Amino acid sequence: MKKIINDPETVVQDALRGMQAAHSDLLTVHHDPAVVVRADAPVQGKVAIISGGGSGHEPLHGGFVGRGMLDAACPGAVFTSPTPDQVLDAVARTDGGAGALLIVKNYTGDVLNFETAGEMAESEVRSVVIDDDVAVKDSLYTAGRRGVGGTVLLEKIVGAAAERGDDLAACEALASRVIGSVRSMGLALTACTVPHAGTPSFELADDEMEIGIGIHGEPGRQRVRAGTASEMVSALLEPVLEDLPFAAGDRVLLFTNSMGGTPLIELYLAHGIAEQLLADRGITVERRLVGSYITSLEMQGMSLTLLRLDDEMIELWDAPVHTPALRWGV
Amino acid sequence: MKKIINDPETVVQDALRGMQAAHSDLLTVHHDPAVVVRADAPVQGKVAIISGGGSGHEPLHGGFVGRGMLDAACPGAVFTSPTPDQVLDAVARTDGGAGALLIVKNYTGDVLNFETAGEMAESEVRSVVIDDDVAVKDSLYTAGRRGVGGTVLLEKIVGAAAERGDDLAACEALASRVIGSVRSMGLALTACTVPHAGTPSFELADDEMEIGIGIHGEPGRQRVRAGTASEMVSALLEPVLEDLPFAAGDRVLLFTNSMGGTPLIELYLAHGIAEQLLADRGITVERRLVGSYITSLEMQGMSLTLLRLDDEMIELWDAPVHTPALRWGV
Amino acid sequence: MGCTAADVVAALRAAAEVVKEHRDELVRLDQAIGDGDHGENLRRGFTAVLSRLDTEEPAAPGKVLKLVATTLISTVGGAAGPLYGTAFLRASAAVGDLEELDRDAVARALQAALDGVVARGKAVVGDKTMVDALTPAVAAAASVDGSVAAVLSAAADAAAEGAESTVPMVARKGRASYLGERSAGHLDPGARSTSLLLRAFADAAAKA
Amino acid sequence: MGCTAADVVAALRAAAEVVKEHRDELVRLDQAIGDGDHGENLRRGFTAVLSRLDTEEPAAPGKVLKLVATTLISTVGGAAGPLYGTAFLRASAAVGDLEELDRDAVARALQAALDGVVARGKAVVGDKTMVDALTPAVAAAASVDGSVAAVLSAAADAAAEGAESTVPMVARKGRASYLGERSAGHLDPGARSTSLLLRAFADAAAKA
Ligand SMILES: Nc1ncnc2c1ncn2[C@@H]1O[C@H](COP(=O)(O)OP(=O)(O)O)[C@@H](O)[C@H]1O
Ligand SMILES: Nc1ncnc2c1ncn2[C@@H]1O[C@H](COP(=O)(O)OP(=O)(O)O)[C@@H](O)[C@H]1O
Ligand SMILES: [Mg+2]
Ligand SMILES: [Mg+2]
Ligand SMILES: [Mg+2]
Ligand SMILES: [Mg+2]
Repeated sequence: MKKIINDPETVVQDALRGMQAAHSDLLTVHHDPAVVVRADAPVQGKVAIISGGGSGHEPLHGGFVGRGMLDAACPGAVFTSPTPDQVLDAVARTDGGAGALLIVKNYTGDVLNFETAGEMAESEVRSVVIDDDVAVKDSLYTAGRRGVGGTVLLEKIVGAAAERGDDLAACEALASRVIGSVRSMGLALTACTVPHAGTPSFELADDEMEIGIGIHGEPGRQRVRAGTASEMVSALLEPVLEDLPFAAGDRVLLFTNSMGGTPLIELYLAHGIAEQLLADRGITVERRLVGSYITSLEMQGMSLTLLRLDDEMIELWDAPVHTPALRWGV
Repeated sequence: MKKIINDPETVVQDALRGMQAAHSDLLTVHHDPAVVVRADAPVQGKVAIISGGGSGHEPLHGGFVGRGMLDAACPGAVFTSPTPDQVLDAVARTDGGAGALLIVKNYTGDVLNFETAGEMAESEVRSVVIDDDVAVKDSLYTAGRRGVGGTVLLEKIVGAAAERGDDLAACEALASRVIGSVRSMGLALTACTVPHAGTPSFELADDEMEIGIGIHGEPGRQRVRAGTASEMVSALLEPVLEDLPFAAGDRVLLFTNSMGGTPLIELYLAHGIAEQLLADRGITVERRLVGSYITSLEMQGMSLTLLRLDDEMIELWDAPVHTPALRWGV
Repeated sequence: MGCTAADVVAALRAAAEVVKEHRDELVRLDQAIGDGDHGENLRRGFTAVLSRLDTEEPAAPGKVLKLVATTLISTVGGAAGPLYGTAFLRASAAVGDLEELDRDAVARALQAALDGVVARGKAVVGDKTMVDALTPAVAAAASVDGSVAAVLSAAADAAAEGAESTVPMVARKGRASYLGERSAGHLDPGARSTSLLLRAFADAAAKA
Repeated sequence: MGCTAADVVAALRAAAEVVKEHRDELVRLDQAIGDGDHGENLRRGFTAVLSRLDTEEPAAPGKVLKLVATTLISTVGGAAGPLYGTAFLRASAAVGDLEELDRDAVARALQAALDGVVARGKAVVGDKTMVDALTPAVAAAASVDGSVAAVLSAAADAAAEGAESTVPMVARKGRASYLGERSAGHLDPGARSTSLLLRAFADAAAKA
């Protein structure tokens, strides 16, 4: 394992120190428990939007703390959901009297820890669970689908709603609408190595890829031959399109995401193919996001996320945002 | 070789199509010859700032085309400098009557191709050559130092000067001042694979790193044991500090750059260490940039760039910029 | 003769040791069908338990169990944190203020722990989780006569068998469920850690 | 008997073939001490030369050389593009409007090519560049009597030796210079391609 770290035990804490140094105008990092909080929190009268999850997905979530997006992020150990204390601390530091909305990715660990915190919190707290990964078959008897790329779009849109003054119920309802309209799928060309594990999470031959992966370095649903970029993009986009389903005439946001180690030249190449496929189907790409926003450490690979837009979502997407990883209008 | 591409021959062209689709509000991509041009070019009365180089360093340079930075970028084949036609075309499309400044990274190929274009251009054209890499010993008898991370800062600052209306001579003088004040050094934990080569440019054992690398997947000056993050940061920062030299009381911009495949968590971790080392020496970090801005495809590794700031440079750094990769104030 | 607070502390120290020894094994099991953190999560949690036990000396078994519960909840994270945390919390409640735990109290505590895990995680036997180890352990504990050590030993044996039974299962809960059919053929890390913890408790009880 | 425009075209087609065959070798040489594109750069350039020669038939040798020069300049990029481009441009100027090239014209063209490369690239013998192959080739061409084929063959032999001589050198020009001492022990890719091109020209001339 070769990594730019000092010690697997302190990697999250050390990285948070670097974030603090780089972005002290936007956020304040608290340690013990670890919470990344918007610099001007609590914002009086504003619903606090709080998320969190395992570390190793940067810039998610800490990179989205700031005006117009998250009030706080709770970073767990690498690929490990945070503990209830962190979430409670985040709520206490950011509740400006209008309550808090917890954005939870659908993993057993995240759901249980956020749920525990929600039960213990003294503020008014609601939570929404995002589960946009179409690679996982949904069923009443399973853990259900994972929360992946759609989380970034959800945090931006709901963050903008809270910023303009929407109340807790409105934020919660909007979040549900976004969750109902967003679907994702990802693939990996290489595995990643969790610092405390020291070895890659799986081994792939030089002509193989994992399709239907999540964001925790876990293997996907299927191991297949790595084909061309066009084949890869189709393999991700088709199931996404079929699932909602998306149809001709839909207006969408297309989010082409790198898993962390994919060069931007390849990501743009894939994005171009996806745009073409959508145009061929009569789906209008109204907004797009291309880059590394929800990652699995150094994994090479990508995910595609489609969000069906309505006018309000577009307005909220375009609203000013000022965070380490997303910034416009400010 | 596993990459998200269709064909090594068309990779640059295919990626440019994706860029066009993603950023049609900011830029227009022309093919044959390949040039990425600011959407509202030519801007009357404004000096055109033009750069370019081999592809594979994304977002450099195409990702910096837009208001407040570059008027055009000329993307060569992967790791191959562009041809004079591309540069000539870029000049013709962007010269708004105030001439053009070519920002050239110091590589024999880049210098020769831009030089040839400069000789053939009908507009008034000046060029500056950036050579900020302290890993290379400078000498009258060699090709000299490479242009690396400092290029990003140079393009931002000179782009802002052109945007506020500085004339060609003023832009050129400012560029020389920035070049005189910026130094960089990089290291690699892994090699990268050029699509048309199909194999990694070098092999590193699991406990080795290359120190003093450039941005073309070439080996560095020295192969050493990969140590801790603190050791890595010192190994980069010490030679950078000694070279200019930077001294207590200096105000600097610290740019912590990923070579493409380094996870953001590691990059922030390294950035935090660098900030601490500078603070220990009494050097004030006034501005910072952390991310993947000048890369070598999927290479894991990082570079550190320090720019000694003056008030004007700070003002120009803070000036509005709206490009695919850097955006603020807009 | 029952189990005092000191005996429970000793059992937990032994368990922490076992977790440390098996950290890498649990990481590897979790890499195969999860995200590779289970061993590290438990190591972090039990290390925190040890340092709390170094400074605090809860007077009753139930108080020790409660300390373990809150420490695990606030340091482990992931699925295992709230699940093991709930298990110890319910066990603590089940034994109340007893000064010493007899075989009935231990069996009751195990049953409460299982109920807590199921209440939180909603897994049933066959889902390929720690429930597959804990369920037979609880049944064995209820059906065995004898000392606390004998009860715990029977529970540990049953848990080990239960853990083994997860190998062919297709996961329906936890991260392994994302793999679908590919999850079959692997031992569930949480079932394995449950069986290791019970074995550590049983061995400690035998020594007490 | 001299070299007509058609002969020059034939020589260039042969050269394009050789470049294609040796593309991977040149890439590997450039990977060792440069950025791994030299073979691909030349392949791209000479492929473009071939397609231009398919549609245009320049009437004189000098015009063929000029077409090659402009095509290489606009398609190769990197260091090799302007350097080989300048070489062919100067060679074209050196042979003027001649309908056929004799041995003197060929020797003059080679000298002009070298002067062009040196004027642009400022390398001297010993810097570990194509100049180390081209310099002895020009000297050999000037000193040999006989046919165009004999002149080119002597030049190619000298270029091959000159290319070999780059192996122990520490580079002072081009990308290999960034490696410092580590550049020693490797053949310079540009010197190798110069020697390959001259050998292809010589072999074509011998067949003409
Ligand atoms: N719903 C559930 N009910 C019971 N146990 C579960 C459930 N989900 C997961 N587990 C257990 O948790 C273990 C994984 O724990 P751990 O790796 O620490 O957390 P995470 O899955 O969040 O990374 C699994 O092996 C399984 O035994
Ligand atoms: N200043 C120079 N003068 C002469 N030849 C040079 C010079 N710099 C580089 N070269 C030649 O160019 C070759 C590399 O060409 P190529 O790989 O195509 O370009 P780049 O170095 O830009 O990638 C070197 O092997 C060397 O022979
Ligand atoms: Mg986990
Ligand atoms: Mg090159
Ligand atoms: Mg796990
Ligand atoms: Mg090269």
